[in-house]
Amino acid sequence: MNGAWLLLDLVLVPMILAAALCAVGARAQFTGIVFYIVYGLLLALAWVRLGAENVALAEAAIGAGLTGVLLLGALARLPAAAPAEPGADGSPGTALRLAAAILCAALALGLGAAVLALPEPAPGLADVAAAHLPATGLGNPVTAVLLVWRGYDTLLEVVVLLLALLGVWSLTPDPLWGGVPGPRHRTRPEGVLVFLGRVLPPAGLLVGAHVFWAGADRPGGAFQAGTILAAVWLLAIMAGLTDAPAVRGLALRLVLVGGPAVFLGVGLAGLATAGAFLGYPPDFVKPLVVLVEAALTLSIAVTLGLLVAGAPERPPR
Amino acid sequence: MPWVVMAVALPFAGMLLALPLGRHAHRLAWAVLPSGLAVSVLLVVQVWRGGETVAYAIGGFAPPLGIALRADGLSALLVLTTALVVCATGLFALAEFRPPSAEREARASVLFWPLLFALWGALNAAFLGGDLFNLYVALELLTLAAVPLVSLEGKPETFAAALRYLLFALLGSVLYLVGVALLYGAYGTLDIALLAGAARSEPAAWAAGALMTAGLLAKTALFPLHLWLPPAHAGAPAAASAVLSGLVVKASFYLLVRLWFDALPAVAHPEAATLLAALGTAAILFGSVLALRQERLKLAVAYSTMAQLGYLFLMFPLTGGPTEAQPWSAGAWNGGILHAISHAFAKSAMFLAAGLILEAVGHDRIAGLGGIGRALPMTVFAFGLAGLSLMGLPPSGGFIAKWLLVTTALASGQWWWAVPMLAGGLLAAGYVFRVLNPALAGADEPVALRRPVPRRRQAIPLVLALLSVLLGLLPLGPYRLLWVGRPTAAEEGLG
Amino acid sequence: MTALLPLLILLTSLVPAVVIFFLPERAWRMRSAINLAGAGAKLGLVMYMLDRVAAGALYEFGFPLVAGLDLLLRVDALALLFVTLSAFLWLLTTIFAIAYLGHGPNQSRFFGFFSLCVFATTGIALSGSLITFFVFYELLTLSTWPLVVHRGDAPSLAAGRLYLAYTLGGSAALLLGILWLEGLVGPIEFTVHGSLAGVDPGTLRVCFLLLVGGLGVKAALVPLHAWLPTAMVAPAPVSALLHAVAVVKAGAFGILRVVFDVYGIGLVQGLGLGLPLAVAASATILYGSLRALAQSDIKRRLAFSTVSQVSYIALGAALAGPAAVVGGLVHLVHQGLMKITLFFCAGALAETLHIHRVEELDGAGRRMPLTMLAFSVAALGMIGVPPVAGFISKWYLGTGALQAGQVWVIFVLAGSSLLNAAYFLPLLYRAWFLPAAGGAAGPDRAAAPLGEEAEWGLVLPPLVTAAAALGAGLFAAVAFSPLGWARLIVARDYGLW
Amino acid sequence: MRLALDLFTVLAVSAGAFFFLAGTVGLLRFPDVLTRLHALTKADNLGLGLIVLGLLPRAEGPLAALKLLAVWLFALLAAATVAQLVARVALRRNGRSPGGSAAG
Amino acid sequence: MAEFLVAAAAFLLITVAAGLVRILQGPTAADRMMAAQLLGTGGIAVVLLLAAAAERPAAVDVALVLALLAAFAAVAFVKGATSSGSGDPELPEDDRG
Amino acid sequence: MTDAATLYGLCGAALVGIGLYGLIVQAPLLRKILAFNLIGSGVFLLLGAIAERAAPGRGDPVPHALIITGIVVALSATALAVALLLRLAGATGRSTLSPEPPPPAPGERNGG
Repeated sequence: MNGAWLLLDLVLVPMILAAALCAVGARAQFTGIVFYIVYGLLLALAWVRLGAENVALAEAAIGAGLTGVLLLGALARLPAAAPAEPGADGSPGTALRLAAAILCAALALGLGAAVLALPEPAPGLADVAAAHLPATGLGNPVTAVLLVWRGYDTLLEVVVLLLALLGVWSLTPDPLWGGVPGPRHRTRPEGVLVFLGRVLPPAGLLVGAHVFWAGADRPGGAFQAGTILAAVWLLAIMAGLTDAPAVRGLALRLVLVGGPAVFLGVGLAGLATAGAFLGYPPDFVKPLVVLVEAALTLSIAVTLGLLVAGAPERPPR
Repeated sequence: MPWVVMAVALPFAGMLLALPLGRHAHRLAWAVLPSGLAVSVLLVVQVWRGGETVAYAIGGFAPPLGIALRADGLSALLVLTTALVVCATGLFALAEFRPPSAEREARASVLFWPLLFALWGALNAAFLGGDLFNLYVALELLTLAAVPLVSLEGKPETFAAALRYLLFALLGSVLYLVGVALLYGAYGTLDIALLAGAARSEPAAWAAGALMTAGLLAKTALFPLHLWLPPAHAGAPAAASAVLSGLVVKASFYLLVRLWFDALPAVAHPEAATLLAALGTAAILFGSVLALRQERLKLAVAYSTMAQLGYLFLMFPLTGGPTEAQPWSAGAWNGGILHAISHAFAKSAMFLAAGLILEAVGHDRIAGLGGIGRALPMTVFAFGLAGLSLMGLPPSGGFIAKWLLVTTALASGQWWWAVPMLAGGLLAAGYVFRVLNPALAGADEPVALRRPVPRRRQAIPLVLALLSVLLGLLPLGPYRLLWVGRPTAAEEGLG
Repeated sequence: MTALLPLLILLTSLVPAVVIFFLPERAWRMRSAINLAGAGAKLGLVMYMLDRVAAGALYEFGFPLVAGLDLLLRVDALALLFVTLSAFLWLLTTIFAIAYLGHGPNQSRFFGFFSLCVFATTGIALSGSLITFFVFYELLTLSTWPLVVHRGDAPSLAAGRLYLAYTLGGSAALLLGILWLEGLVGPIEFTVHGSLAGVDPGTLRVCFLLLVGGLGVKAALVPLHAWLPTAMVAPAPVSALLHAVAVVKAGAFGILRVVFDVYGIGLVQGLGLGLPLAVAASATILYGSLRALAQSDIKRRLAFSTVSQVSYIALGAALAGPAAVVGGLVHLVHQGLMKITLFFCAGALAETLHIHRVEELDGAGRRMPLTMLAFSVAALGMIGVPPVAGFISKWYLGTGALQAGQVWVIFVLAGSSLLNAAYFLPLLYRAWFLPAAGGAAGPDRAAAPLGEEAEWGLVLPPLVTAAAALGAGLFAAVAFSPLGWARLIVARDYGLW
Repeated sequence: MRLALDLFTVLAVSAGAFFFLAGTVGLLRFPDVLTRLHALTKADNLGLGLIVLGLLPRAEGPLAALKLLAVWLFALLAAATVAQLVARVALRRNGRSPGGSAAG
Repeated sequence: MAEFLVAAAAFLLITVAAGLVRILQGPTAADRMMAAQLLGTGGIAVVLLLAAAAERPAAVDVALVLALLAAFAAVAFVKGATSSGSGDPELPEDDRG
Repeated sequence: MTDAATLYGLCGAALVGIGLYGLIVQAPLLRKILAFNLIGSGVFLLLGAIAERAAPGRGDPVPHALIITGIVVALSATALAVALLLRLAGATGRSTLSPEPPPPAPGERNGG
């Protein structure tokens, strides 16, 4: 058993490192980004290998999906730069590169040494979590961590997400404020893109719903589901089947703040019902978690989609 | 009522409300600012009355599984400082960030408010958080609220500044996160109090401490990681600069203090503390000289932030030491914190004053500010008062802080730290008076104001500057508050 | 209530300062009234305390800032000596300044800082500990600066820069010295007259150098004096303030406190610090006089004269003999009275006759007899002609030098007096004995009740101070004369006499 | 029965792996973009199909089996459309890289 | 059996690893994109194999998501390759060359 | 299994080094952003390894949750950085930060 797994590890880890090295070192930016997409995929494999399906789902959807699209889209829209010559565009010369390489190697080695020096037996909270899990009524301990025990982290995190969107919007040129993000996509009516845009979103909706629903008891959850929904939404936009919404819309804004607001509201209600902020009354943990997750999924999906779509660049309709 | 929770939840609730409110967002300020201030005051009262750290397990789940919020004297004091500065800045910004017309909403006036509220919430989350990972999220929250503020005016040169800031901040937080991971790997907990009991001097803890420190230094813009700060803080709108320079950089410094004095005092090494202080010294001298050479007011003020942050790091080698050498307790620790607070007031006052000048005159070239003292006497006076604190001259908060730091340095035999501190004061005088000098120039250089500035707005920086001065006259209150829940390492020293 | 008296004295100038800052520019009467009320109230309080302290009372008021840093106000006899001087002169300077500035610009700012300046000076005088002294000392630096640059023209701004560069540098040295000493022995109060026994002598010498060096900037000890003549560009009341009431005096007073109360006279002598200080003071005396001789601008000549005269105070402290100490102390007051007279007169001359240079003085005595009378009395006092006050100071200093066995000091005093005569007598000669160069003055002036004299507000103050200088010399033997008070201090508080 | 199913899995998975190998060889060896595209899409979709087929007997229930099939379907769909679109880009642009960055 | 599946997964990984070389070499952007696509499909297969081997059915969801979004990056690439960045390579006017 | 955890932990450490190198050395901002993501995922891998060490086979759920939070935060930051970069490029034509940036001139304000 161990032998085969070891073989797999010995293939996977060098591949990850090679992809990372190429992503950083490739001469053309495009190549680097393709390597990065592959790297995301390989990481998802690593997460599966490490038995972290929750993470693997997130990595598959975000690392290999959204981030890659974000970077590719950005590259396509950047002005054509001259081929990067070291030193010509402010990149450091050889000596500096060498120094940086030495520094980073030292850092990596030091970090590696620290990893090797981590104590045995390894401390952790797996047992504590397992002991407390039944009280929540949830089956997925990661969801329990995310929404119950460390719900505060997650609350802040969704605010981070919303804030990033506000940041992206803040880059709108003033006359276009309230407008529509991204270009209007055109496609050949009966073309392949339209076909893809017709088929994948319903499937994505299904998968997203599945991942969301499974999240309470098995790997999955609001973030993963939200990401999937965002991805297929973007696909539909890119296929020209729908357009991004204008940033001005009140409904849109309500959807955006809805998730965090419901979460915060439930948290504050916890002060009264459970005696603690972000606490849940004992018999209602699971329904409340599902409620919060549902609101979050929607908000996250819209937020992520708009994040990737970028700042408004068309005047409001 | 758990005021610790409300201090975080209220600003975020404000942020969530502000977005759908759109062009009416500025009206929300009248609700969020006073209630947030009230919550902060109540928190301070609670800590003061109780005389011990207020701990709150979120959701009722105790660490290590859950997350605890903790408010000791230091956090409460910083929360109050934050509330005061944010409220002043918010009032100041009301004139700047309101919709230009009744029907249409404008970008900056819609976004400023949620960003400000989020920044406030993030600061409070950082000051009250008791969990290292949660603090990471709070730091990111802070960054993502601060960066858009830098480029809120949409001037092209601020995009580069904002991006540079973002990259430095992201690098900082990711390095911090590496440390968090290692600490969890080594001790199985992220709670600061639990870590304090568990952490030992061993490789994983060293690596974690070093990486987290490096990351936080990048966020605090300690020399030589300061490159991002001046353009970002100088380019932002005045109200944003005030909060960024006065408060945001303090949050990462605060976490550094928490890390070393609360979580990992056993790991700290005297040489590391010396290194930090040496960098701080370099920042004082280098930043001050650069501030002296700036042609533009806001840049000079921004470089001064870089210099003033340097003082904070002197507290690392100076805390503790033989107690018989100093008749008071934890002088350097209190000095460092008081410096952080008085600088928060002073620097926000300075940026607001600079913003008013820029707004009124239309430029901020120092050489072209002759006679501005006649046109905007209150503003220039506020600038001068705030300068008092930066110079560390009595009777300001900066003086008391510097007095505590220098006395400790001399009493513990580390006199070499005293010299740069005093030199930094002189250099600060140089850059403050470089501005005040032409400002008081006579009538032969009349300044034409592009638009009059109402006294109401001029009063805001003045109040902030007065706060930084009053801190020097009434430091006993903050001083006693600092006592509450003070880490032992603050008295016994690091390492 | 009596414990709050020191605080009350401070408030008599702080409250006017704050109120005046917020007065609109046009509220001329209100401003003047507040100013005069504050000054009058202060003088009244001081008079009351003079009486009480003479009877042995001691007022103290403490205010803890942080552990190890208390703001401590103490009214002892030495403090009262300085406070009385500044309160008295403040009142006169205020009258003079109101008249001098008329309805010029930025008056709220000017009088606000003016009062703040006096507040700081009072604080310096009443300081009961070294760190309190420093706090007020810095406040003085800061509140004086806007006055120096008041005119806002290029020379004023340059003078302001120079002033700050010198004084803030001095403050840094002073602060370092204070903190160093306090790091060794804890907070230093002025009550114990020296508590540094047991500290390593080398450290003590270095700290003494830092302290006196820092204070020497304001006291204009050569070579730290360059700011003072440059600052003459400021308006005349400010010069009066700088030279006679506040700044220079604060430096000199600080040196007295350091020698008497921080180190103690015995320790200063024991460390061998007295002689170098005496030499430095003597050098300043001679150098200042020589430079004064070379100035043709009246105010600059007076400024260098200050450099010279103030060092008498330090000299007295350094010589340590009881008579010399009395001489130094009493000169604090005498020099103030005489020098403020001179500056008032110079200001009045410049304001009404536009006389700035020595050669323009011809015939001024006939055109402005009252002003020139006051000027003459003060100038003769400076030279040391009896019975004006200056003579008393020099007499005691000389006696003290002999007591201390420092015969060379006599030569310094004599040389200085000769030089004083050399640069003052020509002025008097020109004013009284030479005819006016430019013919008669304008008709409007001639018809005025005072002739060509300035208005009352400019004439009365110098007359009063000149009279005071004369009186201080004539009635030196009276208990409440400056001399009597100085002897009280030396005898009662320091047990030297 | 169990042995037979295992054997089936082994055979199918091995066959699938072989097709992947073939696809890779094609990707590396074929001379130009379009032929490489051809080799690739055909081979690896077949490979994935065979692997899914091989894993079907090990699925826990009909729903899990359906999921496996869905995976294959999605992959097929993606491969087909992507091949089509990328081929068009390649045809039109004769090998110039997009995004302004030069190939290399 | 699990060993076989894992070994097969490892073998698959090695084969698709060759795709990395193609991404590096190019020469055209289409080549790189297609190689990434190959890696994607291979990755899905590997995930399925690992899910079966470790008997963690949840991992199949990962494969499902990977497969669902397999075309996502390529569509973005294709979009970016059109002249406006928002067109369709199947529309004649969107040829950037 | 512990060996695997160590292996992936070391891999994470190496990724942090690689990413940091890219962040320092590469001038184009898009590549810096990419490099930042590499560092981030290196840290996540490290956390994953730690989770695996703590509970071999099933994984410690706490680090897993932290990773998910971290991934979302990293994506948020990346999106903001990319948007800033696009705006910078649109306004100035630059897609790098030249070593000595001209100081921003807070001159004429053109209204919020």
